[in-house]
Amino acid sequence: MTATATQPSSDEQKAGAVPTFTVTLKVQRYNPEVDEAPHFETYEVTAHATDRVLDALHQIKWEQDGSLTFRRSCAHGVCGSDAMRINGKNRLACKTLIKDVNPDKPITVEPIKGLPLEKDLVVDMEPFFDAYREIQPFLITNGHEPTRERIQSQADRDRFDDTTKCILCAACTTSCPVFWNDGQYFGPAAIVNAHRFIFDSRDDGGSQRLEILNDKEGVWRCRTTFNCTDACPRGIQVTKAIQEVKRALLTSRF
Amino acid sequence: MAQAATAPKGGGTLYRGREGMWSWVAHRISGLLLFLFLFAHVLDTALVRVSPEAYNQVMEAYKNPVVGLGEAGLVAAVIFHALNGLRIIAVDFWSKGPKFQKQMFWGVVIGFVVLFVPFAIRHLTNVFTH
Amino acid sequence: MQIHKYDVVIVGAGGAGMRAALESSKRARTAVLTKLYPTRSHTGAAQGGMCAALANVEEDNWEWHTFDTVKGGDYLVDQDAAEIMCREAIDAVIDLEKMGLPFNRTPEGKIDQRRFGGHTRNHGEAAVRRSCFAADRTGHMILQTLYQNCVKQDVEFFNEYYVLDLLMNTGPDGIERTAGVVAYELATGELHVFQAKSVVFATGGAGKVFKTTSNAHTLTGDGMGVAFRRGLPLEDMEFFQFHPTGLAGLGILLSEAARGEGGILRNADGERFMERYAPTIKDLAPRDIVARSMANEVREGRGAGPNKDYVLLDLTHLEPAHIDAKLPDITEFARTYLGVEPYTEPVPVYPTAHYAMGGVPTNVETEVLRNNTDVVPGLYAAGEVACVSVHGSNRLGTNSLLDINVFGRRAGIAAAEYAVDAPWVDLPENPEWLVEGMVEGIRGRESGERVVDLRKALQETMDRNVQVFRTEASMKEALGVIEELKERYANVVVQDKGRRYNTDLLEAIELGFLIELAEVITLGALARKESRGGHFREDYEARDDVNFMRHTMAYRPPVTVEEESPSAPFADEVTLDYKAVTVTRYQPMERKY
Amino acid sequence: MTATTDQTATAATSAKLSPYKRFTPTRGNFELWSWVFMRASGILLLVLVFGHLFVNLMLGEGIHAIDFAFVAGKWSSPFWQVWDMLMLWLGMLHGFNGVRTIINDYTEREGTRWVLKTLLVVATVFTIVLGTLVIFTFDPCIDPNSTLSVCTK
Ligand SMILES: Cc1cc2nc3c(=O)[nH]c(=O)nc-3n(C[C@H](O)[C@H](O)[C@H](O)COP(=O)(O)OP(=O)(O)OC[C@H]3O[C@@H](n4cnc5c(N)ncnc54)[C@H](O)[C@@H]3O)c2cc1C
Ligand code: HEM
Ligand code: SF4
Ligand code: F3S
Ligand code: FES
Repeated sequence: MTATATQPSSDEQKAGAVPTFTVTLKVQRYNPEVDEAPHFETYEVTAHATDRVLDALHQIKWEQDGSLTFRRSCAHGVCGSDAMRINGKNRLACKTLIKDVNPDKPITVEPIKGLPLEKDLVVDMEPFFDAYREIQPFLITNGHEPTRERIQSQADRDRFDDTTKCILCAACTTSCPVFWNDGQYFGPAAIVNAHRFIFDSRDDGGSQRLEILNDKEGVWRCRTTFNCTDACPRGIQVTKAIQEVKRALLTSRF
Repeated sequence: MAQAATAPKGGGTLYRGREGMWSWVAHRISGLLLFLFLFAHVLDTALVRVSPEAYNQVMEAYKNPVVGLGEAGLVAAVIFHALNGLRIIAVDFWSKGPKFQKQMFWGVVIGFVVLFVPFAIRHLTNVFTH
Repeated sequence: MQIHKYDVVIVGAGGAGMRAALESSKRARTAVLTKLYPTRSHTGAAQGGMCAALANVEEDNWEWHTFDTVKGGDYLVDQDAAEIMCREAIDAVIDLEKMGLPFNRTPEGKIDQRRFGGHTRNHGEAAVRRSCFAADRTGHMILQTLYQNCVKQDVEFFNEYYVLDLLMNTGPDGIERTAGVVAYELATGELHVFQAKSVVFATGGAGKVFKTTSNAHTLTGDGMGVAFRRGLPLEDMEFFQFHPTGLAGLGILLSEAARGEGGILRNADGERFMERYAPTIKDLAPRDIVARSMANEVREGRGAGPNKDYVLLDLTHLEPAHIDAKLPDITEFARTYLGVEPYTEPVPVYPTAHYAMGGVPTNVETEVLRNNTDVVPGLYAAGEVACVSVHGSNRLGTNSLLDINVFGRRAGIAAAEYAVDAPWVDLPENPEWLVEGMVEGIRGRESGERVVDLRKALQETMDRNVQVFRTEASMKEALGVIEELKERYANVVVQDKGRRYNTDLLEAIELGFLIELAEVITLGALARKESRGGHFREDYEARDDVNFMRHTMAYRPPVTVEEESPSAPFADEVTLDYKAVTVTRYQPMERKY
Repeated sequence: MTATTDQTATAATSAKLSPYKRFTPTRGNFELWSWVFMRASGILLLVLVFGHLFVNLMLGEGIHAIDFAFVAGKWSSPFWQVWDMLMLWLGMLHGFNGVRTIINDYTEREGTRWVLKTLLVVATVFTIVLGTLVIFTFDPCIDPNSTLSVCTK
C-alpha cells in the first residue's frame, strides 16, 4: 500500500524538491488571564521554501506552544481570518511566504493595530463590523421589483467590480494611521463596501450612503496615506475608491 | 463591549508604511512647523509697528548661523509641503492620481532637490560669509 | 452557563445557514450561531458558478438539468429532490440577483452563463451554458450578498459560538422533539444553552478528515458529528469527491481549465502518464479517472518531489500570454503558495478531498430523518452537512452553490413555520452535561497525547487508504488506525487551560468529530462492494445496481448520561442500514460521456 | 467655528463606555468644505508663498537685505500689501484647519481637545488681527528722522 515510503532512492532531490531551513519568529503574546501587557516571545521552526507564515504559526501552536492563539480558516487568502502584522506590515498570514519576508532575520508577528486586543494575535472585530454595518452595505431599491433579473450593462457592472472583491479582513482599516488614533474613523473597509453599492447602477441608496460618509468621521478623515491600498490582500485600489467617493460627494454624481 | 475599552490595543513595533505613509508624516510635520513659524513670523514682523530700531534689532539678532540654518529648514519644509500638497491634490482630483502616487512622490523628492539645493547654497553662503 | 430562548436557531452561517436565516427571521425569532464570522465561511472559496437553466444565452430547461444531476450522481440521486432543486434553481438565481449579487452580464445586460463539466443540453447531446457566475468568485459574492441581506434584515448572529451538542426531549404531546443546542463561546469559554423550537443545521463539510483537501481548517464536520452522537443517522458518508488538481501538499484547488487549456500531467520521469490510462482523451478524461490515475502513479513510486508524493501539471509549453489570459488563478496560486513559476516550471498537484456528498439525511422539506421514514420534529439540515440527496455518489460542479440556496431557503421557511405552531419542549435536565464533560475532561487532563499527532495519523491513514483508491485491505488498515485513535483520544491533552479564546481546546474537540466521521466513512466504503461515482473499489471495479443501488445509513447508539468519560464520546459500534433511492423518471444507465 | 466638533455631554459619556461607537452623527458639509478649502488655499498659497520667498530671499542680497527699510519699501505698494494680507489670511486659515485636524487625530480626551482647540482659535484670531493691522496701519515714517525715500518725498 505504501510503496512511496519503502523506496528510498538516490534521485530524491529531483524536480520540485523543497529544501528546509530554520527561521525564528518573534510573536507578540498576550494572555488576558495572566499578562499585564503584551510581550514578545521567540520561537524557532523548521520551514520549507513553500511554507507560509500561517504554517509556521501552526507549527508553533501544534508542536511547541498550544496556547498560541490566532484566527484562520481557508488557508488560501479568501476568508479574511488571519490578517496580522508581519514584519511591521499588515498581511494575511496564509498568503505570505516565509521566504518572501526575509527569513534570515527573525520575523516579527503582531496583531493588527487599532482594535482592542483580546489574546495573542486575536483582536475584537466588532468595532470593525460595526463600521461596515453603518454604511448600509446592502442593495437599496425604489419602485417595485422586476419579475426577472434587473438588467445591467457590462460597463455598469465593471464600474464597481474592484470593490466587490473585499473579504472584510480588516488589513486596510487597521493599517490606517487615522484609524489607529481613536478608532472613530469609519475606516477604508467600510468605505470600500459603500463604494461597491454607491456605484452599482441597480442601487438607489447612493445619496443616503454618501450622507453617512459625509460625517466628520467619514471619508474626509482619510489623509491619503495609502497604507490601506498597500495592505489589501485582494489588490483592491482602496484609496482610489475612497477618492471616488469624495468626488461623488463634491459633485453629487455617481 | 464594555471590556473592550480597557483592553490594550497592541502597540508593538512601528508600522512599516511606504511612500504614501511617510510622505504624509512629513507633510504633517512640515505643516505644523509652518504654522508655528507663521505665528512667530507675524509677531516679529509686528515689531515694525513698534519702531524701526526694534525691528532691525530683531532682524540683526536673526543674522546668525543658528537661525540661518533654521531658516533653511523652514524653506525645506515649505518646499516639501507645497510640492507634496500638489501631489495630494493630484491624487484627489486626477483619476489616475492614486495609481501614480508613488511615482509622484519621487517626483516631489526630485522637485524638492531641484528647488532646495540652489537655494540652500545661496542662502547658506549668505549666512556664513557675512 | 447562560440560557437563551429563540423560536429558531440556525447553526452555521455559510450559504445555507444565511439563506435559511433570511427566510426564518422574517417569520419567527431567529438566532444564527456560527463558529466563524459569517463572511469567513467556506462558501466564499467557491469559484466556478451556480447552475440554473435560465436559458439566458442558449436554449435550456430544468429537466435537462435534472437529468445531468442524476447522471452525474451515478443514479444514486433521489430524483424527487433533484427535480425540486433544478426547478427552483431559476428562482434561486433571480432571488440572489434581486438581493444585489453582481453577476457577470451578457452584452444585453442579462445574467451571463458559461459551460461547466457534466452540464449538457437535451440529455447529454452537447455542453450547455448553464452556470451563472460572478467572475471567478461566485461563492464569495453569494456569501457576501447573503450576509449583506442579513445585515439589512437585522438577523441576530452569535459569532464564534461553537455548537457542540443537540438537545432533544419529549414534548407535551409525548413525541420526541428538538429542544435546542448547546454552544461554547470562544471569547469567554462560557457554555450557552439555546432553547429553540426548531434547529437548522448548516455547518458545511468535513474535508479535514483527509490530509489533502480544498476545505478550510474549520471544516471538521461538527454538525454531522453532533447529530450522529445523538443517535441520528448519517447517509452515504462513503461518497467523497476528490478533485484531481489540488496544489500538492496544500490541496488548494486549481480549476479544471488548466487541462482544458492544454496543461499536461506528468510523473517524476516526465512521462505523460495519462496516455496509458486514457489513450484517446488523455488529460481531459473525467475527474474520477484522472484522480485515480494520478494516485496510481504516486503509489507505484513514480511520483515527483522529495517524498515522491505528487505529480506535475506542466504548462511550460504554453505561451505566457496565453496562461495569463486564460489561467490567471492558477498562476497566482502556484506562485504565491508553491513559489513555482508556471511559465517555466511544472506545478506540483495531487487529488484533493473536495466535497462530502453524504451527511445528515433529510427529506425534501429539509426535515432530518431519524430512520428511513420518520423525521425528528423541529430538526432541519441544509447545505453540505445534509444529504437530501441531490448529489448521489458524485456532485456535479456548480450544484452545491445551488443546493445551499434552494435547500437553505426551504429549511428557513420550514423551520420558522414549524416554530409558529409547535409547542415549546422543556430542556432536558442538566442540558450541558455532555459538552461540559467534553470540555472539562480535555481541559482538566494534565498529560497525554498531543492533538496534532492524532490528527496527523488520522489524516494520513485516510489519505493513504480511503482516498481515490479503496480496497478491503486498505480500509481495514484505516479502521485499525481509527480504532487505535479512538482509544488514544481518551488521553488527548491540550496545553492551553485558559477560558478565553481557547482554540487549542476546540481543535481537540473538532478532532473528536473527525475521528468519529472517518470511521463512518470507512465503514460505509468497506460495506459498499462496488464502484460508483466518488467511491472506487479496486476490488470491485464495476457499479452494482442489483445490490448497491441504495443509500447507506449509518447509526450508533446515542451518548447517554451514564457515560463515564464524555470527553471521548465515541460509539463502541456503528451499524449500517440501507435506504431505497427515489427514482422518478430516469432509470439507471451506464454513465459515459 | 468648530460647529462639527462640538459634542454633547451625553455623547461624550457614551463614547467613554465604548471608544469605537461613533459620536452622534454629524450633518452638514463642514468637513467637505474644509477639505475643499485646504486644496484651494493650498494652490493659492503656493503662488503667494513662493512669490514672497523669491522676492525676499532670492532677489538682491537674500535674507541679509531684510530690514526695516526693506519692509517699508515693500508695503508702500498696495500690491504687496494685498499680497501679504492674502498670504496671511489664507496661510493662517489653512494652517488653522490643518492643526485642527491634527488635534482631532491625536487627542483622546474631550478636555484636552477643548483646551487645545481654544488655544488654536485664540492664536489664529490674534495673529490674523495683529498681522492685518500691521500691514494696513503700517507707517514707514514712524521715525520722524527717517531717511527712507517714501518719507522724504
Ligand atoms: C475550493 C472550493 C471550490 C468550490 N467551488 C464550487 C463551485 O464552483 N460551485 C459549487 O456549486 N460548489 C463549489 N464548492 C462547494 C461549495 O462551495 C460548498 O459545498 C458550499 O459552499 C457549502 O456551504 P454550506 O453553507 O453548507 O457550508 P459552509 O459555507 O462551509 O458554512 C459552514 C458554516 O457552519 C459554521 N459551523 C461549522 N461548524 C459549526 C459549529 N460546530 N458550531 C457553529 N457553527 C459551525 C461555520 O462557521 C460556517 O458558517 C466548492 C468548494 C470548495 C472547497
Ligand atoms: C505652500 C503651499 C501649500 C500647499 C500647496 C499646501 C497644501 C496642503 C494640502 C493639500 C493639505 C491637505 C492635506 C490633506 O488633507 O491630507 C495641507 C495640509 C496642511 N497644511 Fe498646507 N499647504 C501649503 C502651505 C501651508 C502653510 C503655509 C501652512 C502653515 C501655516 C500649512 C499648514 C498645513 C497643515 C498644518 C496641514 C495639515 C496636515 C495634516 O492634516 O496632515 N500649509 N496643505
Ligand atoms: S478592502 Fe482589502 S484589506 Fe480592506 S477589508 Fe477588504 S479585502 Fe481586506
Ligand atoms: S490608510 Fe487611511 S488615510 Fe486614507 S488612504 Fe487609506 S484610509
Ligand atoms: S486563513 Fe482565510 S484568509 Fe488566511
